[in-house]
Amino acid sequence: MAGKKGSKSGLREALAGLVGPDAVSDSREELEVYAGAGEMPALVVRPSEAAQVAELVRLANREKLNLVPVSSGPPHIHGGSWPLKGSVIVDLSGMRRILRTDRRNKVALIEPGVTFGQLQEAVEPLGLRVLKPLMPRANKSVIASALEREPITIPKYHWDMNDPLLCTEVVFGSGEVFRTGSAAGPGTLEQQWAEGHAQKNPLGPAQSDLVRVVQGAQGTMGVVTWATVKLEVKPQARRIYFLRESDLGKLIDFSYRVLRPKQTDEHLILNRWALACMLSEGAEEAARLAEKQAPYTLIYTLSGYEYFPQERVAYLEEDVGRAAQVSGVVPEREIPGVPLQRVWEMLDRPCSGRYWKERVRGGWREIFFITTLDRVPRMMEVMGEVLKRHAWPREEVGVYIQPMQLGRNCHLEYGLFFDPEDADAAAKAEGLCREAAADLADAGAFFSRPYGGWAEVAYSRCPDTVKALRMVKDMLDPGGVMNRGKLCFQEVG
Amino acid sequence: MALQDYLRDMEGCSRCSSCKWVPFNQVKSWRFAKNCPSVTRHNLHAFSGSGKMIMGLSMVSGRSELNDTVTEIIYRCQLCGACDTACKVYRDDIDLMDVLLALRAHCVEQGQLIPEHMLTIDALKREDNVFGEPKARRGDWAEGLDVKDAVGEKPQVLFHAGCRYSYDPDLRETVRGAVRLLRSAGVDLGIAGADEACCGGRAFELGYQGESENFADDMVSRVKATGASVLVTACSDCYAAFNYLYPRMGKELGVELYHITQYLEKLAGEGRLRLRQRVPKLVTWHDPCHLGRKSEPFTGEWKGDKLLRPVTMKRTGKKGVYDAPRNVLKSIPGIELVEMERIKGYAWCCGAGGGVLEAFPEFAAWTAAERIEEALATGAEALVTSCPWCLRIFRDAVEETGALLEVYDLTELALVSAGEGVLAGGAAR
Amino acid sequence: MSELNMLVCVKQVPDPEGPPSAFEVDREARRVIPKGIPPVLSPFDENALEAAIRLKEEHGGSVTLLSVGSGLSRAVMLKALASGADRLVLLDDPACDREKLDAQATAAVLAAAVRSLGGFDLILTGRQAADTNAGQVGLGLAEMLGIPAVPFARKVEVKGAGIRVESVLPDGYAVYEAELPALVTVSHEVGDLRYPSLMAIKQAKSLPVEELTLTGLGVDPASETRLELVSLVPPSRERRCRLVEADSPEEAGARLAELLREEKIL
Amino acid sequence: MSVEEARREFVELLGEENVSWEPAVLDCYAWQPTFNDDPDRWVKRPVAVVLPSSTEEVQEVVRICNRHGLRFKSFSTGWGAWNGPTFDNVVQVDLRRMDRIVEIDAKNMYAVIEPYVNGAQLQAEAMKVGLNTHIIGAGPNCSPLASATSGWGVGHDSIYMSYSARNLLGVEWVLPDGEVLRLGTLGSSGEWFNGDGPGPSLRGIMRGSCGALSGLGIFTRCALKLYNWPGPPEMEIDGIMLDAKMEVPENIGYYMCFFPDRKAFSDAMYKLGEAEIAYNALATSFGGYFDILTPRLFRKIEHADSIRSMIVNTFKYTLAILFAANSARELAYQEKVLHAIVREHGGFAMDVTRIKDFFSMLFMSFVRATIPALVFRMGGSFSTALDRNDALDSQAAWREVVREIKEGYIRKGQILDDLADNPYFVPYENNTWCHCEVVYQYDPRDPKHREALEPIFLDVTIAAIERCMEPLFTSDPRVRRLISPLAGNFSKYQQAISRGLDPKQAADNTLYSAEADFDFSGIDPQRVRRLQEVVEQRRW
Repeated sequence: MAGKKGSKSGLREALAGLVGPDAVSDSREELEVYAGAGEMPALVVRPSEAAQVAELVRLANREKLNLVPVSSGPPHIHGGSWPLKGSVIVDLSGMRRILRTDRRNKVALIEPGVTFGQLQEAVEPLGLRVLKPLMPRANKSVIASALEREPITIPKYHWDMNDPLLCTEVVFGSGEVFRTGSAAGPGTLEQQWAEGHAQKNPLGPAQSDLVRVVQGAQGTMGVVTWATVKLEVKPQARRIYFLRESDLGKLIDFSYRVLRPKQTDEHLILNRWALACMLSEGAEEAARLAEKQAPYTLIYTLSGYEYFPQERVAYLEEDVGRAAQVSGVVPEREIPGVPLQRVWEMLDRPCSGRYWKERVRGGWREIFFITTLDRVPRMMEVMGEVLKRHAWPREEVGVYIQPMQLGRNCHLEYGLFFDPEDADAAAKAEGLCREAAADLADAGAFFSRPYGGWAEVAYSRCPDTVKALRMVKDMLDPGGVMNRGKLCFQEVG
Repeated sequence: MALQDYLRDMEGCSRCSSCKWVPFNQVKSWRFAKNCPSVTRHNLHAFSGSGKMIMGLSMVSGRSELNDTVTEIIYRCQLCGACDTACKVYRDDIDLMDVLLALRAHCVEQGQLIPEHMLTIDALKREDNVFGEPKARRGDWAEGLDVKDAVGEKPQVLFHAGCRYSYDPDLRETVRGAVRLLRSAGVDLGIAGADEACCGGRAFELGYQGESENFADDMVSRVKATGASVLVTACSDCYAAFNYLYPRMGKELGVELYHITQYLEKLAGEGRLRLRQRVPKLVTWHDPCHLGRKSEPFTGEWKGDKLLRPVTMKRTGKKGVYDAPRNVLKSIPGIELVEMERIKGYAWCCGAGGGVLEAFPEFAAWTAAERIEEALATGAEALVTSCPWCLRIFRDAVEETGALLEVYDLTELALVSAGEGVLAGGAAR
Repeated sequence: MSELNMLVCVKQVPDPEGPPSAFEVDREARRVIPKGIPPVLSPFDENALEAAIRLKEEHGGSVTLLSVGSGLSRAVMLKALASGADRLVLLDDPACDREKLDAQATAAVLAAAVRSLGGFDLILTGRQAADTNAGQVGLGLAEMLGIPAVPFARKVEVKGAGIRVESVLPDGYAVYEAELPALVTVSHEVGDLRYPSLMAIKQAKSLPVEELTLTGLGVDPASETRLELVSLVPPSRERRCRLVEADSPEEAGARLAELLREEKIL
Repeated sequence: MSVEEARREFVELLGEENVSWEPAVLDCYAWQPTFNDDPDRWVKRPVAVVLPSSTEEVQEVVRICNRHGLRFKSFSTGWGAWNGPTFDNVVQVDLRRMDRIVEIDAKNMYAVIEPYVNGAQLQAEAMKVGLNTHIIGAGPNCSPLASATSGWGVGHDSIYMSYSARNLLGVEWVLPDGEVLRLGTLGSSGEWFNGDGPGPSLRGIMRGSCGALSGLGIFTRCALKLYNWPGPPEMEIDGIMLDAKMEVPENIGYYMCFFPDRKAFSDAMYKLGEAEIAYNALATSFGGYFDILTPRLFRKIEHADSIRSMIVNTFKYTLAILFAANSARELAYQEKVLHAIVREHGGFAMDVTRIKDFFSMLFMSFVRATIPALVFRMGGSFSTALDRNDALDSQAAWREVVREIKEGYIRKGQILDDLADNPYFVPYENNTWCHCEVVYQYDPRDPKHREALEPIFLDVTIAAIERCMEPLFTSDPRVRRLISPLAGNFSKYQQAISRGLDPKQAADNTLYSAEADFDFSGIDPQRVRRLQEVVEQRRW
């Protein structure tokens, strides 16, 4: 190994030896982008192939480095990749090859840097669509999103929590390369393809599902170097509907009725502020738009696929219409003040340009967790009390409810938007969110993606889980080189 | 056949445990999905049909020995046959019920005897009835009834009361009512009185198959001696003995055989029995094991590979007497029949059979209480059956548990409907 | 007289009341295999036990049951014990299988057991066993023990320091008196063994049961055996049916009598 | 190790009637002839069997085993050789007394169950509230908890109700040291509605495509996803199986489809999946049905080549598809799509609802998966060649591979003639991926058949590696040793998980973490060479 052990320049050289000199940087400007609200990393390294990642992790073990994998472009929002001081950022966003698409089996094999827009562009001509979260930012990595278990907007395709992630190749913190699901072997990918396989089965290999411990790990277990993601057929006919309601209970009731028989495609609930913000360029436009909206809007779509698409939409419209009637809501075909085209874009496209949350006021805090639809009203009460205590205007909190796992639970997200220059507002939002997290958790909110301070909230409640997680961490990252200080691994490393 | 003759049956067990459940098509709830009192109460696999076969296999293979513990497990079983029905949904080559019988015969041959059963057998040998009551008093129940003495008066129909009806004072009115009912339909009826003897079915089930054969021989000669052309019994146990066990032992009664429910159905069909009085009641029907799956006629013994045995020779529990009692019930005006979840070939046992009532009364009572709960779950006011053993244990269970459920013999309701009697309160005693 | 210390020797046999079909003959193994019937005490042994219990009831004392055999049923023995005996002594050994042990060997084993147990005033056995009907063991045992024996008792009484026994003869009975210790073989006229209650059977489990071994007794049944079983076959049964034809029942009766005489049946 | 002491403590804990070490009673746990390729058919006899009734009792049982150097092996319904002990010092934990449905959350579509609830029970209760549970192909006698946490989990409802492993939400897990681990929301708030997180999902060490088969502790309760059931809340059926009689429920459609060749079949299957219309789907051969429905007939036509060929080839590509529609409109649409797809691929669809008796017989057989166990009828037992599932095309190929292998054994009379082509071929999740196992039937009482079991198993294993498939019986230590190096050395991780959770190695974990070699003596050396060859070829 070239370079002097321990010194930054020595390290730089060593890394350059692995990935090439152009792919390593310690420029402060570049590093600040990664720092987020965390500390300054020492270096950023940008591998271009999987093999380099493995080498990198092995080097990290020898040199006791702290590697922080990053796949999406900035800004890094949730804090999962905010580094500790002196960390080495492993920026995978340059690995953006789509290695294979397979129309017949509806799957794509992609590298971590592949973004939603890029993938969509590649598969749409094949008649496929990408399962994606609502309005991801343009540079959001598909794999990172899936690894973070971000909810997708079509609950009927969200069979299990790891969807739409299927098979992966992962370099564990130990430096060992592993493949999960049916990609695991026997056989190389090429050999598997030749035998008709498509890396579609997310389970295994054998008697464990290590992909599940890599998912949700915020890069603490290893680095995914490629993965297959599940795609679905692009509808040939689509219709969008809106239920505009002040009574959230009715929308929840309707959701249960139509999610159970898997009738709707996209299906989500937004409050007026969230809806307005998503469809606006800024806070003022949002305020104008919000006035026109109902307190809550449930957006759903009905689709027809290859065979008799219009007929599918037609019968569903009647059946879903019946459900709406029973729930006491009326489906509408548009919402005031917004051309339908924009709503379609909101559902179908990643954000073009700035991330929508950024667009509202520049700064934002959010709080999201998992609960069930019938528990949402209780959560709203708890959140309402916190808002009241902090005198945060209720109508300026975005609410996003995304049913998951075919309706068995849901992602509930609150968004607080503020001017980042306004230190008071920022501090207020910060404090409010911290308190809300604790109160909501007390009321049963499940912080399944415990970023930053939520880790304490989440893990203090499940010491048995913490113990097992540490065992897993010791197994996969015995040297503690992966993204130190995250989750419940504060002591590790 | 000896236990080792069932080796193929026993080692054919795949341990799928279907024998523990109602045939899966018919599972209608969590609560009443289990079919085997033995393993439901005692839980160890050994208590299931499969478990008993595996114990048999283990012993025949020389891996374990018959001792008191194993014997008790073998006998903590009503031989209700529900496991056999469930097993046969999937298997053509296992006669689970036969293995259970062979296990008991094996116990008896090995001198692994249950004390209570030894006394029952002593009683049978001494007094020709399972209770050890005096032979001479067997006909007392019929005192004053308008009925012929079968010995000498040559009735067309011989009525066989069975041990329980002959001696159980609490059931005396019931059996007398049955006779009155038949007489009211003009049946030329005789009873053998003190000359009646046990059918021997109970001895067979206790494993004393040899003793049982003596009773069968005796019964055949007595029935022939009466010259009757029809034999009607009110006891399901006796009916199963006559319809299945006797032919299996190669004994022919040489008469037309009816269980009383079948005979009532026939009489009603011929217009001889007129059920006209309303009996406004919501009732449920309990299929006695011996009237149901265990009475299925014997169709010959298949030699050789049972996988090639014709389906007609496979006992599936489907050919028991299920429709006759239901038809009679339905023909009584005012009766509304609601079914329990476990019925017909997969009915839950009353608990009294197989020597359990004699040897393990608390287990018998538990089994009956389960059935009472199931009956109550239907919302019925009354549980109706047609077997003195079931009747007895259900009435005891109702008394014990305080369940709000009336328990009737089918003939009791028919008698009222025929205008020949009245229902006396809760349980028509 | 002081209390009687009695020993009753009992044999376990397949229920002799079982139907013929319950006795399967294995010619090769020269064994009778009972099917679907339980082992029971040989009925005459039951009579012997009844006699002993009655004596105990009248005069006090104790009754020990002794059985030699193979695969002895605890249930059968406990039930016997429950009828009114005080203790049970078993010698259960494959070498004592009832199909292998002849009368001589049985008597020898019993004699060894009696000597080992010691101290009996009166030994009672059945007049003969229901499976062999040989009737030799009791008397052989007395001979080996060197004590007086009275066969075929229909009544056993205590008289003074000895016993008085009524012994069945084909056309009446004879009365014998004997000093103790003595052995009596008992006939059914004594009366059936009483039925124990269920409670008594269950409680009998707590009565003392002793197990003897051949080695402990120093006896080898094989060397005592004098009888060789050459073959074992079920009796062949032949039925010939002839109908007696006649015009009247009276005539038929007369004709039948004639025929029976012709066939030398009468 | 003190067995005596442990037994005493078990009795103290559970009472006399819930503990036994009577040899014949223990043998009831040692007789495990199904999926057992050991010609002996008996597995090891446990040193005791215990029947706990609560999580706390299970914990205590496990602790007693830890204290006394014993191992434990638990099972729920207990069918299959993997339920039996593999060591000499095993306590069999029979979970029969834990038989409650703790909760059905009809709104959020899940049920919380204990180990001894079976598929039929859960389904019956779920249907009452308009829901259904996934029932594995082995049948409704099996425990849904066991297949979700510890076993496998495919069924012919998988097209609509997925694979058992993917249906888990909260899980309560007694670890091999006696501590309880609660997964997902259960650990955080005592609620059952999610099984993953916070952070990394411990479901990942709990099980993979196969479970640990009691090698990692004992699962005492879990929440399982339930699915929509638009059919009647209670089924009115007379009869128990082949004699069943019932009316066709509203909005139920049932079709048997026949395709001319493999390509047509596969293409049509892809289309059917994408159309998202099916509630149950099972592809098999016609022979596959009729050998279980009329086994005697099959025994008679054994080796009758002309009849054989007719049945095999005429109806080789058969798909049974069931619709359970939410409205008459939906049913009409589904049927229209089915007809269009089948026609387009040169097949024909037979409307089974119109053949009333046939429908009656098959309906519950399908919806409740009561039919597969009829596979016992031909000879008394069966085994199955299964692999790790993936794209439909790979599975269609697998069917052919195993058929070839089977033909050889059928010709030699070492397994029963079921026409060789007997796949259990089901799509998952609207055909997003697929499962195909090939059943072979035999008579376990026939020594010649028993002797063939190991060779077939080896042949199938070789074939699986050849086709880049992980044989699903990786629970077999011999397969594990062969395959692990070809699949990222997964065995190493499983062993690490085992050591981490089970410091005293108290779980009977042979089927989870042990490795062993195949016994190649008596195996044709050419086959052994072939195995070595494919192992070399399939490394990455």
